[in-house]
Amino acid sequence: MPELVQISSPVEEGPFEPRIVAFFCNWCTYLAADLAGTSRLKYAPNIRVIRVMCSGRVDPQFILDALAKGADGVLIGGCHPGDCHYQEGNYKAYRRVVVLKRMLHDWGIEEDRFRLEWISAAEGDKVRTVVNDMVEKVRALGPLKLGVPQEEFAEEMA
Amino acid sequence: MSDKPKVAFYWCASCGGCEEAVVDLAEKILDVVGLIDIVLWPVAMDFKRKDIEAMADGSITASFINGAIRTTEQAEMAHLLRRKSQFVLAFGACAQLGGIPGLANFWNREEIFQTVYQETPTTNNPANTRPEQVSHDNGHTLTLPGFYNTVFTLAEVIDVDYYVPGCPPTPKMPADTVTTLLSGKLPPKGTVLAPDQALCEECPRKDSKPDKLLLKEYKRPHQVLIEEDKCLLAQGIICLGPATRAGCEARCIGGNMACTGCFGPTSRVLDYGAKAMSAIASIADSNDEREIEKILAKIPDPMGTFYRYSLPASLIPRKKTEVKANA
Amino acid sequence: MSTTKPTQKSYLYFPGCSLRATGKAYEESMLELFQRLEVPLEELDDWNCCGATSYMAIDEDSAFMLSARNLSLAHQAGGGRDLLAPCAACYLVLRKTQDYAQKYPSIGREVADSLKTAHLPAMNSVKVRHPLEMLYNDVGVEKLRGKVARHWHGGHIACYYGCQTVRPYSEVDKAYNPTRMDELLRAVGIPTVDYSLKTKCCGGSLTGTIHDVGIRLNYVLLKEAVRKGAQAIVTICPLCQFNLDTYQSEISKQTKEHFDIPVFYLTQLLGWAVGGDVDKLGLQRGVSGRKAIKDWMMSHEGVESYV
Amino acid sequence: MSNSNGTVRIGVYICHCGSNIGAVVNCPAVAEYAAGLPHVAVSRDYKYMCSDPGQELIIQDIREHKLDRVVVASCSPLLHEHTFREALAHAGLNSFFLQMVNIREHDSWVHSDHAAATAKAQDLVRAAVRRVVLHKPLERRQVDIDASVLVVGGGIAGIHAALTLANAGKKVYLVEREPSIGGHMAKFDKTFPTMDCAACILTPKMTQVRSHKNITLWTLSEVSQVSGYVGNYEVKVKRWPRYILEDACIGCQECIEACVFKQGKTEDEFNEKLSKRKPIYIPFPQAVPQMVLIDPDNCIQFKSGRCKKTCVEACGERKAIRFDQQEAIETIKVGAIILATGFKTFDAKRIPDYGYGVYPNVYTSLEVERLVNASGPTAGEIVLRDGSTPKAVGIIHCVGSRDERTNRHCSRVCCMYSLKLAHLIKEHTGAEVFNFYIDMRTPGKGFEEFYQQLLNEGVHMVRGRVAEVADWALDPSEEGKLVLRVEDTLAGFARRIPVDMVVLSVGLEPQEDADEVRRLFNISCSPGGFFLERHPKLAPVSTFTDGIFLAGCCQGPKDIPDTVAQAGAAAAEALALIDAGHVEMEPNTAHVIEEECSGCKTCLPMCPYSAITFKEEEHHAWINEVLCKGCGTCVAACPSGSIVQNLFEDEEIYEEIKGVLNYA
Repeated sequence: MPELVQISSPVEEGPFEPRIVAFFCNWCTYLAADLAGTSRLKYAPNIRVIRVMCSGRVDPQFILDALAKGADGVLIGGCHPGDCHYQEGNYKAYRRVVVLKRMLHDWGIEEDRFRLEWISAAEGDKVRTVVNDMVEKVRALGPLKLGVPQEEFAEEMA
Repeated sequence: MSDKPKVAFYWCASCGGCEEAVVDLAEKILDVVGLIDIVLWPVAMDFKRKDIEAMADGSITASFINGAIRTTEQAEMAHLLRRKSQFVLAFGACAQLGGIPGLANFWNREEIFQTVYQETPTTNNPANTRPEQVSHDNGHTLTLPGFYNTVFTLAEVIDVDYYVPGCPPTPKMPADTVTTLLSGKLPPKGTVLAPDQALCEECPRKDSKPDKLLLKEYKRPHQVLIEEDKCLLAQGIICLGPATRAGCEARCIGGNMACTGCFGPTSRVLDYGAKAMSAIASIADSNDEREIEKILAKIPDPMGTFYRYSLPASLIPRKKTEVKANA
Repeated sequence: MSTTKPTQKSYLYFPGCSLRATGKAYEESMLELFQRLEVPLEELDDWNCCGATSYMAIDEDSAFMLSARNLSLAHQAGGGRDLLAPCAACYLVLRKTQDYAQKYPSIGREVADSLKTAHLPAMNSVKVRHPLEMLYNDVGVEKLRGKVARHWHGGHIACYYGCQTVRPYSEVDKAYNPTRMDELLRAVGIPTVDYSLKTKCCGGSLTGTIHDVGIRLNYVLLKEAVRKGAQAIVTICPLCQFNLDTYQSEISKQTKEHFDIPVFYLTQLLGWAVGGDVDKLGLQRGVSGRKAIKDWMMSHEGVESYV
Repeated sequence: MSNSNGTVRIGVYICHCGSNIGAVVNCPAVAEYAAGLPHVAVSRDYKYMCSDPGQELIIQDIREHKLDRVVVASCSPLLHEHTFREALAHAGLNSFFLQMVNIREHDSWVHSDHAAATAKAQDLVRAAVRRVVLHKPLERRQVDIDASVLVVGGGIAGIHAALTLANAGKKVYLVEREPSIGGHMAKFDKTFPTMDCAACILTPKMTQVRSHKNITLWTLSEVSQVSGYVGNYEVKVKRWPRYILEDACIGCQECIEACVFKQGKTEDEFNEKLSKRKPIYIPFPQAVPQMVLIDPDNCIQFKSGRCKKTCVEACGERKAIRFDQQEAIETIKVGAIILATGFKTFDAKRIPDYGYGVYPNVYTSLEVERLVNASGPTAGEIVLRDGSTPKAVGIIHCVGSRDERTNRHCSRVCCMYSLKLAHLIKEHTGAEVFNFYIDMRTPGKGFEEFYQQLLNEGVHMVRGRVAEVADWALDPSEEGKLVLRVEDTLAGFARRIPVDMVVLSVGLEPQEDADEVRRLFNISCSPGGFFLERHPKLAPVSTFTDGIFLAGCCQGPKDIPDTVAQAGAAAAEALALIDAGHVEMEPNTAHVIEEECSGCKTCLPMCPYSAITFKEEEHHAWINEVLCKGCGTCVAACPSGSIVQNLFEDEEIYEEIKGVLNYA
């Protein structure tokens, strides 16, 4: 039986704080996030970055898993078209994302909860704007709460 | 009654195809019956629930349960059989993954009733009568099974020992399964009783697949005259063989039909649909964003295509209730 | 080339307040010119204030709304016609409204909502045009050259473009060194001088508020024009024309330098060159350089000397 | 070694990084929290984990507490992952049992809410702890290194780097796209602040390059393709025809004399178009190679084919002139690459207010460099286009620098070269010279002294950004002059200063094609477009692509001394790399689990390096780990989950996801 989502992070206390899981590619977006740091740009603390070598490494399963396990949104950051450190990884990522977006829609998951952004190593400021913008949009949408079937099961099977 | 091992067959939310798989044993069934006693098989034999309830716990060697869990009755029977059996096998795609009935998870109970009891053109139901679990009619009381909001896999309801995949499983599979169980050489609990490789492994058209296959266009079967011995993907047809567990002897391919994934994923894959989609979408032949979108738009109904048999077993088993518009 | 087109493209016309008041000559001459050039023009029905300068400065939101309504009406008027805004201020505000509505979602949403509540269609499909750019691109230098009906006996002209038509949007002409007025005038045989202050400030409404500064700015413009050998100035903005034209006597008094040169609208000069009726070009409305205007444009020889 | 079988013992270390992290993230709280996580045997917070004692702490714990996994929460892994991996290795633990958590760049530096930042640190640490349990021991692969180096760009940076390497006995290929090496420096007359003659110090180095036995110099050439990886780059170089046989030409230049054009008709690029040259010419007297070239766009023979070819006659027996010379492609193998592609000066036309291209007497600083140069178009005479000598000159600083509308960066050299030009102009013409500056920046050796000297020479310094250069006059004194309108921010009022000549001190910008070059070599750019160094302080000449180094202004504006110093550093880095003889590759490659692979071939087209091949006999895919660069795209595509990427295994990432989501 699937495990139940349990939320106990301090970020969770008080009013709703969106939780965004991000997959940043090692060469562009992760560097951009580092640049945002060295430039001391301030942005919303709601994002948790998982480093991958290339946006092409991001398996759609990762995205669903994050959403299923309590993320309110997922952000993928990769190099701009033509800039991929591995030449084409970001295009592969884009191919999957195009279809995944249609699927998320069918699942009734609002499109603002999933985003693919091209952010180059020079665009520290874009990290800030994208994260802030996404956090605000997701905040407006409220919690995703995909625990439904399990909770319902628990109650209906009782 | 003899002391032959006792076996029960039961069906939940299913089409009956899995029963056919057993019946398809044909004359072989006699050999099977020679080895075992069938204590429950609603589709073919007249045993009742109370017969099972009367049996001692664990006295049934194996229960083959097919179909997904849609109603309270199915859940009750599942629990009952679990109690009475040493082994419970999820038999067929519906029990293992939710199967076709699982696609109902795109709607909730209310929406389904709305359609079935009101909106279909042939429905005439001015009183808006709905099935009720308990209803009274001059002194008589009628009870019906409860209808869950969500379709569940068998494993979500009870503890399952083994899985027999397929929609339906091939006729040799029940027989093989029984033999395995009786042989005493048991695979680890939770095993899917089929090879842990993708279908391409046993696909007769395997060699016809080019090394670097990329698609400019995804085609649907009615758009092409499908060649008999050429890899279907190479012909532009979405074939899920690469993502689907082997063991079906590539029967659909044999019938010149693309694999639609009824055997589910290999043990290494967490979410069948997502993985299958990743593989199929990844071979879109373009590095231009607009063109990529155009090519992939040709994939009809991604959910229906990639989750045809496995929505309830996926990471996100049902449609999110109440959707907010985008801010 | 527009001349090769079977039917001449038609335009919607947004007069705005100026062209019905201080800038009347602008409207008169433009209508006369376009008639000569067979450019069909239809006034935008039920147009309202464009929301320009002062309004924009005091209450930006309302300014956008006002402007949006005009754009929406233009869209409604149909025919996919472009909206012609001769007044530089109108042109800029209309253009800016479209631009900001796209650049800033918040503004875009507000504008869209307000239009919705007014049961008006969206606006962004409409293209906002200015006569200078329209004459240059749609009519074209060659067609004008071909239409010339009068010889110019008058003096050299300084082309003054002002600020609003070329900045920040450089669609009417280049932002810092615009030349299209010069090209058009030279095409119809009217000589222009190289005028380096062509886009510097005319003082705008300062002539009304901080008068001395406004006067000073106009003085610089006039002095340099004369220094470069110009005997008249031509404008494409009612406010520029008004400032440069009306205050010449006052400036002369203050600076002890004598200024009395005509300040035309582009459409007046072009209208005259293509043989427009001199009584319909609003020439009589000019304040300064009356004699020059008379000698150059209204005297018998001038008018009758057909090519 | 233990695995995820419960016997794992993890050490967690939270770094304060002085106050960089500690001031925002409550490090002790995070450490205490981590201590409570499964498998964690030791959990500490410490001021500086990267310091020796910090590393020693880890090593001690590994030995005493029998740790077999380590999590360090500090700065970006791109900074210190290597440091801590080494620490593990010292303690005899496989260095890949480490997981780093970025709580500085990604946390304390970007968040101000302490509680939230601390919570984030806890989430990230928890994720790392869950992940590291699954880490497997890995070994770095060793690859041999080709001992030769490619230097791209033959300016002073490229020249110095090439000579340094060549003198160390390394084979060097120096590729320059112009007909001669020398770059911008060759155009200068004097160099600040010492005022020694640029040619005198540069020319000897240029000739050394030409004669050095270890240097292959290719001018009129451009890198067209780069493949391979650190230590083993394969580079294709496109060589345009010079229409001159290099071995035959002795640089006598008689052909130029003989050309049917009696005098030049083509604008001379080297002289900033201030003079004309013939279609057969030598870029400048000291050019290296000392050799003519033909410009086919203007040569009659190329245009009509009916030229008397007097040049060929003049060349006579040597037969050096070859109209039929073709473009050629050379392919070379090198171990390291140094990019010294330089800069371009700001296009002054982009600021119309200054009237460049409108008023003939508005010049760019580079044009004036040529004017004052003895070998320049006016043989060192500073005269206006009409031949007259200016009586008043205005030099505008920061043109295309420190400007929101153009470039935000300071070009670093303008203040000083403007002073230099002021000095030279005064010296040559005795004109009144006005310098218009925003701030005076003289932060180099002898710079401030030079500034003082200029003030004593009576150069006018006006502090203020010039609003416009115009030709409109308000009073007779301004007639026929260029008037600079400026707010004198020291005097506190607006001024109009009439001059005869205006010099625009244009800033330094990335080369026109910096972006293509960057993609060609697979490196990144900083904001503003200059090439991005691996670390601004600790790796200023390295890039994120191993084996590719930066020298000179392609990395950012700098003066000649800094450029030469950096070129030396780049050469040293390259030496250190290739002298090691071999390089260690990151083991984050992917491999196919053969018995699980069904041979569906989905992965094959995923790999841009053709590292994946299909083994016909075994019927499954196979990854060549030497070619695999570890992007993991094939892993995400493999429909049966039969490909694994080291350090980025599916399970490891799932654990990280659970971890950050605080999933029980």
